[in-house]
Amino acid sequence: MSRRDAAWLAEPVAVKRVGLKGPRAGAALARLELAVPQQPNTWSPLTDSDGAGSANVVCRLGASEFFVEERGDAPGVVALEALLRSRPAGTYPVLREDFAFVLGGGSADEALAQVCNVNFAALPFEARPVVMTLMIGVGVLVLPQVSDDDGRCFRIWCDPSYGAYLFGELEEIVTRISAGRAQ
Amino acid sequence: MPHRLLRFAFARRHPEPRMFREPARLRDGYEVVIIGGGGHGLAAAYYLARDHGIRDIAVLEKGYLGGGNTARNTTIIRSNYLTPEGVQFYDASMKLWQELSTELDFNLFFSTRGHLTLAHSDADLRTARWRAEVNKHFGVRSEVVDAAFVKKLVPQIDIACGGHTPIVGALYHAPGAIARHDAVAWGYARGADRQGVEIHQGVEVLGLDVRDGAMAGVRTSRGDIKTKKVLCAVAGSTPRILRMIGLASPLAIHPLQAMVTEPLKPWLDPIIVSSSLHAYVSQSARGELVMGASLDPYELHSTRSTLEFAEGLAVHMLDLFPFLADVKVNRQWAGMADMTPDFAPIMGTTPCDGFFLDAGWGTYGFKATPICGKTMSHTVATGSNHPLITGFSLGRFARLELTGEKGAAAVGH
Amino acid sequence: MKLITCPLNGPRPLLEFVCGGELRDMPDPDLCSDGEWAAYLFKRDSTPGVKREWWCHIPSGYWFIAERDTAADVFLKTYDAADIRGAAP
Amino acid sequence: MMYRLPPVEGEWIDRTRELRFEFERRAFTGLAGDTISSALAASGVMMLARSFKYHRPRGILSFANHDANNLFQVDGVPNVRGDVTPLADGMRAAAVNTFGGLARDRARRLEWLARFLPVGFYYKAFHGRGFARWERRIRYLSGLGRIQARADSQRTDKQYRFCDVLVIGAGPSGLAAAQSAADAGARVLLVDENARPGGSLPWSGATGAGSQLLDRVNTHPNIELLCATYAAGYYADHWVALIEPARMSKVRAGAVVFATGLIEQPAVFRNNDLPGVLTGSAALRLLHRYAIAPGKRVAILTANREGYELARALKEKGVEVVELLDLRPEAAGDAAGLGTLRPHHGVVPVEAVAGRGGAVRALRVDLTLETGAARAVTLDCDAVLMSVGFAPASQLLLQAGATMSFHVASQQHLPDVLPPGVFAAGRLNGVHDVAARIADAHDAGDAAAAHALGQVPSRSARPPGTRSISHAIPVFPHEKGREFVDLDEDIQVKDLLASVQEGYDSPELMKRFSTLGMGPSQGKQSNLNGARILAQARGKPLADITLTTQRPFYHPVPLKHLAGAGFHPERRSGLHAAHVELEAEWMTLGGWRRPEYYRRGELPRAECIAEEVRAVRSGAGLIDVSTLGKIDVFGPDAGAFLDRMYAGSFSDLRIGMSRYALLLDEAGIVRDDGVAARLAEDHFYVTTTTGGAANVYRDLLLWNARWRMNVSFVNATGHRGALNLAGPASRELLQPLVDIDLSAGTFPYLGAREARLGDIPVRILRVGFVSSLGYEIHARYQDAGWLWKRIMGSEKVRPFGVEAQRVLRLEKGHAIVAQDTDNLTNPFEAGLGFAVRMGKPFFIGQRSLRIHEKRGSRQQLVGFELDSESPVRESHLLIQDGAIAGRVTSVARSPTLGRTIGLAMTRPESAAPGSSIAIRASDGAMVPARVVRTPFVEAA
Repeated sequence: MSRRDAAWLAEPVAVKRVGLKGPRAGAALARLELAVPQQPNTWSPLTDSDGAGSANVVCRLGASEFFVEERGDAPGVVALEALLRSRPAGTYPVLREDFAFVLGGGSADEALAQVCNVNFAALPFEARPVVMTLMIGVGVLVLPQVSDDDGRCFRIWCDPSYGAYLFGELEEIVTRISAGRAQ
Repeated sequence: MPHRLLRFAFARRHPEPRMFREPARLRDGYEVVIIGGGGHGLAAAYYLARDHGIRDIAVLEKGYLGGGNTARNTTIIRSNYLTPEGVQFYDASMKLWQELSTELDFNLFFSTRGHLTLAHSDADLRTARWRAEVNKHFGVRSEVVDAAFVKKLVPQIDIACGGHTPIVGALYHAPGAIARHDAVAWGYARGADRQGVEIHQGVEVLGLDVRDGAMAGVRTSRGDIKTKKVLCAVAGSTPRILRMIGLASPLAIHPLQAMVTEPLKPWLDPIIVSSSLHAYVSQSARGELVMGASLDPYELHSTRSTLEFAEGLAVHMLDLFPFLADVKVNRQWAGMADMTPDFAPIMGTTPCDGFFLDAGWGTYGFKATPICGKTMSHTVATGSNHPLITGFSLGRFARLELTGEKGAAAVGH
Repeated sequence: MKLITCPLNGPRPLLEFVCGGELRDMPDPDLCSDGEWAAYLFKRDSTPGVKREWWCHIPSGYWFIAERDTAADVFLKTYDAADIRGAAP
Repeated sequence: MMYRLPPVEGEWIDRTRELRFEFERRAFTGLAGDTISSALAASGVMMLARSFKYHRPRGILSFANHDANNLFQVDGVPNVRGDVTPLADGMRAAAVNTFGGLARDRARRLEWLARFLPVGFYYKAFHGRGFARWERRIRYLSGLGRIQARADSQRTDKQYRFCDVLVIGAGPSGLAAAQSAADAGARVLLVDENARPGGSLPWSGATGAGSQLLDRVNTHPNIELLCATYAAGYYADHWVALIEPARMSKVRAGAVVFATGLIEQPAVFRNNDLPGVLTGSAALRLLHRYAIAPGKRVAILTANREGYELARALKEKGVEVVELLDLRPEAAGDAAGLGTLRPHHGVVPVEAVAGRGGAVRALRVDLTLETGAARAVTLDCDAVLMSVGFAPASQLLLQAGATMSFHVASQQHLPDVLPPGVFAAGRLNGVHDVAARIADAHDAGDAAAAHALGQVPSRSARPPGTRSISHAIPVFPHEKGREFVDLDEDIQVKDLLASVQEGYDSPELMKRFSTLGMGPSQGKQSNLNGARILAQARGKPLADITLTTQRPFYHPVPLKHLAGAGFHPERRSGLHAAHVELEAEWMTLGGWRRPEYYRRGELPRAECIAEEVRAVRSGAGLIDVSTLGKIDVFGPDAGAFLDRMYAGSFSDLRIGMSRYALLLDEAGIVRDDGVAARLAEDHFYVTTTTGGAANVYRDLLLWNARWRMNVSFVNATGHRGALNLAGPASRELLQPLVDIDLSAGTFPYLGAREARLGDIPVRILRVGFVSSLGYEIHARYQDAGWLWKRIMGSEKVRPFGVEAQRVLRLEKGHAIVAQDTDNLTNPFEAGLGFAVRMGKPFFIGQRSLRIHEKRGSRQQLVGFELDSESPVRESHLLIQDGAIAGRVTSVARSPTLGRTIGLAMTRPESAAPGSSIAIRASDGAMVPARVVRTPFVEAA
């Protein structure tokens, strides 16, 4: 059973996260020379140096809300937090304590098809969509990506109080699928 | 073998006459016109003739007899409501139900089963006790029971409810019953017909004539009728009729869905309702499990079915009865429920003289059929509201004096 | 399950939405009579036809306006509340 | 007597694998690939079931899951469909609905009573005194399978599927439609309820073209084929429920092609229900898929070319066809290749004759028309195959909103108007010759693909279905009856005529009165003949009879497939682990797992709760209040917005202070409450009740979508944890941990600060819900656990749960929305007038409150005390002059006061402190109580 045809779940480690919204939130990002996704419900790599498969992302949720996740020392997030502390007008902090995880593997779509009524297979990955939807009753944010090992993977965020439930159910499903593949 | 069946054995031809005639044409005037040939309309016609001597009546049905919510409801009969108005009203109905098969000489399969409203939380129990206390106050048999009682009454039930929302007790209403819904319409229709009432199927009402604030006539797809008294008993179609005389109401129309399994040998006697899980089930005389849930969440004038309804209800059925996993659902259907903001009906006189309303029956109209016939016939005959329905007047909304049955009726089948 | 085209999130199953009721103009509370106010609270035109309603896409908390045929069970169009004037009356 | 033939090309069975199974306690063997019914047929078992009402012997009829004559109880599972359920090794099957076994079913005597039991008999007897007893008997006799109360819940998964074109049915038409749709670039999902694709191909006379189609479909990259999968229901926007062997999947299609074909209809004559009397297509399925001969001496009753093809097919396989009986008076030139077999014409079936064991042994027919002289003959045969007509399998098509009407020329209902994206193909369109079917289906496939891919679909005009393959009315009444129209429900011709006579003379009324079509197969083989009989009885053309509504499901669906895994979302606070450590007793509240109380060794529940209360009153207690709704309201208009939204006034609130926030609905009814703290000029932090959190947040968004004020909302409910440290000692405990001065002067009651606890950023609200001195500490979800441990570090602090909190807040006289208030309570009645600023320009509910004010309160929430120990409970009624005067909304024994205290809704006239009220306990005993001022407990 190879990593490619099975499905796998992973919890990202050492990531920093910050959210902001308000009429001037986009401007705040730009001021720090961080990427500002032009379309609502799309994402961009945090900086030019970050690739398409990068874990450093800026998501635009609707018109005026943004959400940044960054690995390691996360200079971008740190700078943004500092900026938000200075309470710039029209830009407000959004507490992002999300439970975050990544679903990947060749059978990731199959796993998603058991918990979510969005046709991810048909999404134009190149357009960098961000999907706000429901997964077995829980509101989630899904970011489909082509991961570094060139497989498709899905970054998923949800309200932390639902984390144990959602992750637990998905683990069961992924195990069932992988077992099925193994046979 | 009851002797009543002997005549069938020895008759050369099938010995039964038509149960209700098929009048050739509409006459151009009637003392009373009843719009809606469902249980309520037919019962009103029956009691108008029987109790008030009014026989010059036309019942107009757009489709076929009892083809609306009478034919679509899940036939649960109970009187364990929350408000004094509700409890007294439905208790009077229950008393009529218990004698109705004999009264109509037609077997309605009125079957006393006992009715359990399961409680899964303190809040559920509080509501259960509130209902029980009000019920007892008016002499209605209801009591709060514990989980052990529930288990004893329905040994197959999973008290832990799959570990998600354990059953902590219930409101037990011993008189709770079910009946054969179609038979109720047919029984009343036959009774009314035999007293001279005209029942017209396939006749649609196109307009109402009002002259100086009083009812003057009805325009139909089969010609116009003069009449000074019109009773409107059309559930989901009420807004359409009201618009004809420029009346507005708080009614909102929502689909109410149900589904039924293949016949099984009898195993479930009581009617099981869970307000927390929004689900209920009873087993019909044919052996089918008749199941339902709460209203669809948005306004719609349609009887379409949805898959999500069947899925959600199945989850809750298996929470309560896991061993039903392999039992198959045969059919889904839906009716159009006319809901009021306070889950109590709208009955009686209206600003339009001679126009009487029997509406707002939401999810509880079937159980009220006999008492609606009784009280509305009184109201139509005398022109003033029957004492039992004063709490259900259309005027209460203008006064912001709602009746507050919501607590009991939310999923109160 | 019905699909609703959310102006922000695109076509999604009904399950992701909640209906916020019909768009209705509130009478001026200081000028209207008690009767007019009660009518605003409770009187509805529930005859089947095209209604303008508020709908919310739950996962994104986005409210928008839908024109829906309550007889045919069809969503005729959906648009952002900002475009309300551009919409059919 | 059926039997297994030598290998037949393309058969579905594996002759190398024998399976042993049990039927009615007798041992049998079948082959891998067999269904239960085919294995029994191969073993020569003709009688498979007893009928619903009269318990007559029944056998295979459709062999396509279209009748209820093959329902079995298999290994405890009721109503298993033998026609289609694969045989498994070790299976134990029995007929459903028998009493004492299939052979000597005691209930078979019911048939002797049949003449007493005409249609609807049960409406006309049994009522009155003895009904309960009669009902028990009737219930005992009706019903099919038995349930077995196993407790194991079976979780199956569910799958969402997506495709451009869904094709239902993989017969010649379905295969062709799928191929052309796929060639056009559409992703196609092709489903068929049979174990293998192909449908009628093997006997369609187009085996060549057919096998090509099959190859194309099997290899086409754009086509996914699902067999043994039936479409159970069509729902809005091309949403179709597919029932696979082990689960349900729900497919969203861009377009749907219905290639569902026809369902053969039985002829209606006396004893047409005997085992051995089956439809021609049933025989063809047995023959081609399972290599089973329907009998050794077969008689065919026909009215179409299909009957002659059937005869040829049987002879070809070496089955002896003894009679070919054509209902049509003239030869239609179909007789070629029948050798010595000479068809009779103008045949009128009289009755089938049962042999020992109940199966058919002869057929009596009237040949008067053919011979001129009156002549009824008895023809020996051990199988009667009926090929007299078909009905479209249009159930799903009609669910999809198509309209159909009856076409006399083809004696079939054909589609009129199809909704967008819905297409019909092949026999549904009255096209019967295989080449034409395939052509029609290719066209339908192209059109469906075009629709799904956003092009303009062009559907060329359908070839008119002229050749009739259905007899106008294959119904032959007999004075002795037993001509069954509906074999599910045991309905005879006279039953329908009696229904009409009694006034049930429209399709819906006839169905409901006679139960025609209400059985497990929903009238697939009876509705059409029923409509024909009704039309004839009313002297109307069949075209004027509107068939009854089609609803899901096409075939019944197990509850477990509908339910799937049955997910139950559950929320956990950041302190979950800490509660587990402390042996919390759990309760579920608004989807959250919450500690009801903390167990202490053997201490009983009530004592644990009382101790928690005392701990708070005497020192300090800590409770997890993370479940509270928490909303940040930002922006220049934040204050003005809250002024409009909530009953109180907030734009005048000083930074660093908070206020009780009461939310009403437009009718002025209490909806929710919480606290609104001002943390900055343009920033308020608002809490809501646990249950209200989601809806209140959504409402804020909705109202601002209307008002368009300059505010932004952040729902932090799940992202923030919150603790309430309460009790006289709370200040001294908290002070050393935080970086701000908590002294009353600088941090008064209702103060609100942003601070640090350790190096954790926190928001501290000074609240008084459960005790005069108390602090709500809000922090990030991930920090809450550490915070809890830090504060619990001191022995002086005791954790307390929801139950203790209820008692504590009651001692302080605080109402809980939705417990102490109901759907009709306005703030004045609930004693919350203090939180209402009627003077404001506008707030939600204000206008209605003006009306309430004018009318005056009808009830009042008051505190009360009992002098005695007593059994008073929440929801007990207040009684005054024998009438209901209110109810108890909260009651508890106060560990602090050693008395029972509570809140009650009462009449305004008895609301003054000192008034006495009477509470009626469950046992009817009147308990006197005194109205008292709240709070019950001042200090602490």
